[in-house]
Amino acid sequence: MNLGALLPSAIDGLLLGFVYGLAAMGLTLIFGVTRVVNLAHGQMIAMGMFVVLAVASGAGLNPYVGVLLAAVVGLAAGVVIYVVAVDRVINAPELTTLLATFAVNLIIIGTATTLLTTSPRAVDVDMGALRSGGVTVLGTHLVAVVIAVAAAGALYAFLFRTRLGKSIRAVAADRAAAELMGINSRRMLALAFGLGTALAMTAGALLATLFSFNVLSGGTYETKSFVIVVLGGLGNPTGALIGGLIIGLLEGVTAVVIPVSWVPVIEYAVFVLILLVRPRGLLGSRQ
Amino acid sequence: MRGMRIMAAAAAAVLVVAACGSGTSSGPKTLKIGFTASQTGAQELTSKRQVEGIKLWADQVTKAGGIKLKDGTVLTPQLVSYDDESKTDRVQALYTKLINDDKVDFLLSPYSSGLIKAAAVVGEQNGKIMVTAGGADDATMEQGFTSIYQVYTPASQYLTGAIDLMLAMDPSIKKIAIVNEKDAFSTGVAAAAKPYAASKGLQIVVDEGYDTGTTDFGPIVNKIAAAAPDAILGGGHFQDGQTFAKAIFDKQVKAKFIALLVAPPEPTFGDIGAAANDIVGPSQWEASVAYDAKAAVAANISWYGPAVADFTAAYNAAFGSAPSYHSAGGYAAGLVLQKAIEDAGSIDPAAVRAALDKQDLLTLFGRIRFSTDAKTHGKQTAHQMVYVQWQAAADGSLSTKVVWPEAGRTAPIVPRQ
Amino acid sequence: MLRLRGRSRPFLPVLLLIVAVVAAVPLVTGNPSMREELFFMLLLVTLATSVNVITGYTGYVSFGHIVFFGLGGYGAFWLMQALGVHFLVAAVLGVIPAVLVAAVVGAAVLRLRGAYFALATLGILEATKAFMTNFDPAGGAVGLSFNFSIYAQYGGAKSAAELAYVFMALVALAAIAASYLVRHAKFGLALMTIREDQDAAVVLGIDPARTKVAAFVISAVFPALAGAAFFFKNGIIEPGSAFDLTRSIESLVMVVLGGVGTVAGPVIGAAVYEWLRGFLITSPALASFQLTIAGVLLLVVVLFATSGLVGVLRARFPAVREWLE
Amino acid sequence: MSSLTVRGLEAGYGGVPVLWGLDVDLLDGALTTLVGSNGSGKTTFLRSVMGLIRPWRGSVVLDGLDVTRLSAHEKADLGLVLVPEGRQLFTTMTVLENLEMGATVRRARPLMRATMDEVFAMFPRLAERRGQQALTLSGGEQQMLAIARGLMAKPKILLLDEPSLGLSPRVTMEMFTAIRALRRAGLTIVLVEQNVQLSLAIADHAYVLAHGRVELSGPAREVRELPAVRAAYLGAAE
Repeated sequence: MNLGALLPSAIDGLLLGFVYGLAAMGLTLIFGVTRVVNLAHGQMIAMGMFVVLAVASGAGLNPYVGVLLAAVVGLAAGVVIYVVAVDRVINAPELTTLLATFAVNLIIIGTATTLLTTSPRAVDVDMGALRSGGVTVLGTHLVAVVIAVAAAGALYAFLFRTRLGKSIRAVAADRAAAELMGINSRRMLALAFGLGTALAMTAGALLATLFSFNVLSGGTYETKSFVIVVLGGLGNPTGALIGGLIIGLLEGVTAVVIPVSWVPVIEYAVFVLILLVRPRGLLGSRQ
Repeated sequence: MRGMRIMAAAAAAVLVVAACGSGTSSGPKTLKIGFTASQTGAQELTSKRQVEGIKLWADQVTKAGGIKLKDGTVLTPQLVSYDDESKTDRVQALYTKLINDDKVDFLLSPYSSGLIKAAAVVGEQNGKIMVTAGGADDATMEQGFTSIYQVYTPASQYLTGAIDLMLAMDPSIKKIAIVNEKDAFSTGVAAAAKPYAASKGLQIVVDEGYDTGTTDFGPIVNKIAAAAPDAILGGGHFQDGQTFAKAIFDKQVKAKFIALLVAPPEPTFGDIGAAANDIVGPSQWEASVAYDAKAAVAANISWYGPAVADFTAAYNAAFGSAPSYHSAGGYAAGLVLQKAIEDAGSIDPAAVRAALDKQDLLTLFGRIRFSTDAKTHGKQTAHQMVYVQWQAAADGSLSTKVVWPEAGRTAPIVPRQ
Repeated sequence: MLRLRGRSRPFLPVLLLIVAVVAAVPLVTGNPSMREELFFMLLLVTLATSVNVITGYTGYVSFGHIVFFGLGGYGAFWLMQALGVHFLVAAVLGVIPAVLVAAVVGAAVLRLRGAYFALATLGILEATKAFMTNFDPAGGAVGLSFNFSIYAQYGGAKSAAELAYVFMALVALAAIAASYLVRHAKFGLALMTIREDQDAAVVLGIDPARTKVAAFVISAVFPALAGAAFFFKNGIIEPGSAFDLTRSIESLVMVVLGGVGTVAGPVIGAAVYEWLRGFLITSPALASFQLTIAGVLLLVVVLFATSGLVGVLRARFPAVREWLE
Repeated sequence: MSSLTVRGLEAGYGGVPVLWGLDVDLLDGALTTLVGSNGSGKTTFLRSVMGLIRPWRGSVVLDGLDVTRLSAHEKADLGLVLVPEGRQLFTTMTVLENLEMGATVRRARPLMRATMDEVFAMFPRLAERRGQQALTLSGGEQQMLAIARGLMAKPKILLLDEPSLGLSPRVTMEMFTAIRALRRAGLTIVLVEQNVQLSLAIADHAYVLAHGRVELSGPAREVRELPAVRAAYLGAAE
């Protein structure tokens, strides 16, 4: 055990936590509004990575243009997924909506695997690095944090400052009552699905600027999102962001004191424990 | 159930290379060779290389008029393969299908030790001979199999050789980090390297494993940086190895010597630019180590198959890229089988098994001989590893140089900057 | 409801007979590749039938049900490899860790409802998998493997594979029988009452906690036995194949495909699903799009045929209605 | 002029019928009350008129337009506004945001500020608590907010489902006073109540439902005097 790694690991974990949090916000937003656990979440994260790849390696543009594009594509893709696969069964039992989104997941994985292969990919972004003592912080990580915070901020401004955003919150609070107020709840559900997917793809796009990836890379981040979402309270976007930071920090710090491969064991144990002891999450409100 | 049979029949020829032979009087017979390939999943890239090697072998044999036996029979190879998705689950069902439905005569292996382990059980159950390439795991070859033959140098030798190389370069090295992927192959490599390092008086200051599919090496690299070792040994397969190298470079970890498994010998490892510089990798084969007939004479064994240069040129022409050691391994598996069939003069399993047991060849892949000891039957005993290092030329361009063994080296090893 | 509970037709014997006859075909014809395919199919029938008890009858979506398959597999494998216990004994003893986890962890997580329960089971699966990956006494990430000579005591690898197959077939038949009996006993009625309205169940004198745990334990036993057979035949066990989340979700897919909460549904669903997958994966034209096609079909079933194939058959052919439950 | 004509309305849940063919007519500017015991179909009637559940048969005609098949938000757009049983506020949102959501429909949006001033004048306590989360309000305040939110939509017809549910007698009186004030201001109102005595006291017209059918209907004053009604409802209410 060498505690020299503590500070750099904690910083790394915390920075990464912002991106985890952003991805989890997408999952939790969709759940909060539509009550659907989106099993295509991980695959949408992976698709975000490929948007950056297409923009950076394919079109030769700045990878961060890809991050922006991923958000736009995600919004559209989420709306389409909702309309095609979810709307018809929105009031059905959980099993139905879970499998509907799982079917979407299969379709995207299958198509992406065939068209893009599972070859490893990487987008080479060099944003320099800040170095001080034993701590190295890569520029790409800092930029990712800035973008993640900006995206979360934009989401909050939208949900709390605009009529459309408030309508989404109204649907989340009580779908039937929102309908009675003249809010077209289907439109809001579709929009929420779009926004959640946009967040997932944005997070994926940011991850592509940090690590290598392939078509199947979404899985790890999906389970991580589940953990974070439960930690922060299912359906609570602020909780997701904070949960992301907690998980990021936890990963960074525990990795110093125990073998790195034991970290997931701790993570999932915490996950199950939180569900048992405080199912509404650390920040979840009691309703 | 009828549907299932029809389905199986329709599936019989997923990948058919070389259909017709040269038409002698007795008529050519087809030699059916079955294997699974990872067309998707974690092993996709390296598996593709291996399959290309196998295809090239089958193509060349067909073009040369097939395998001619002493009794005048001519055999044209026909390859039958399915996608194993890089998962062990279905490997067994697919190999059973190859043996019973497709009625293949011989088996080749999938790529990677985990898949080979599962496939070998089925091959052995059915008494089919399987020549494995793409799998170096020692444990698999210590299960008491009788019909499995390993072309690769066993995993236990991958990093022990690297340790020798490292100490030859700089005897002052004391502290090392061992970081490996937690799969059958890499765990086996690390398990052999640790006691060997200790026996050389080295101190292991970081000993970590990471899951297959890991992309974030931040926590591990931070630990390494804090422990400040002189050398880093480990890795696993291509993608993680490349990512690990990049993370080490980004965090400016100082180490005089870094050796990683599998990834460095692949030409695309150089895509990470300066991060690849000075990294060493054990390789089963390098084009620049030109084994030839003369060396065979010197070692008093027979030479078999094309020369290294001819293979490389033909591979380049067929697939538009230079062969990696995985490609050569696939090709060598075909060669080994071909030679054994020729020596046996038939495709009778017992005769071919006897021929393989006796085999001691020098090929473009290097020397090949199998253990005949009951406990380790079929394990590779003669093939030698080579070590490559990415080195920068004066103009900054990177390329791999063979740095070990002395005989085949194209450049001396340099300490990492 | 009342008519469903009637037993005027010998549904169970007929269903068991059909499965048994199909399972016997490769033994009679001696076709090993068909045996391999049917082994897998019977395995899936067992998994789907078991998860249906907790998900279909009781309404608790168990995402991580494959954990019992893995625990049973590891338990039995270790007994065979380390202690040289005979397969049949090891398989039965291997059920113990699965039942313990189902009873102890089940009692805790079954308090959760809806998506929370589903996520908790997912967490248990991933936690177990991550633990086993690091647990060196069980081989860690590399797992455990047999020395080939272990099959000698069963008369060679071939007859060991046949033994595993017969065992698997019996487990599948037992799982189907158990599923039927559960559904038709008072216990099954209690489960379905819990599914419809847990609070009403309490009023009717049902103890939901105990009833649910009992159902969870029953649904854990058969996957554990199946795991023992699968890995005995495989010769190797490792965390990735023992605790595969995708396989876990697939068994739910089969349940939905066949018909949630029915006895025949999971059987038909598993058979059709595996047949379709086998067809797609080995078809030259479709192989590369197999997942896409599977996804589209699943989506169509989920969206338009909510009662599954059993529902479609019952609606289309009144004659079979009495024979399909 | 607003009128609502319901003919032969049949509806239920999951194949189980609740309404067996209701005919109901609303008079413009009048307060109509629907009374009946628990399970007589009052709430189901409101929900199917609104389109929260799909009617099986029958028609709902609003101002000469057949709206039977429209969804709830489309009906809200046409001026049919339901204040649901149990309030169903947007509990995680503030009082102000709840009111803002009330003014979603096209007609109401430009008038939002003015309407808000009106409802604040009517329920001054809401004005005091405008920044508070709806969840933190007392039961009476929540009911005020629910009605106020409905009024924000500038309804042509306001449907009130059990507005006195769970309220203390004092707050209930306040609520009924407010409803009467709305009636006096000329709003067409449908009131579904378990408090039969109070609702018959303030209503113009009454329908008595039993087992999903209209048992009798007429001017509230007359219905109140019927011996059957007195025995069945008013005796129990005292």
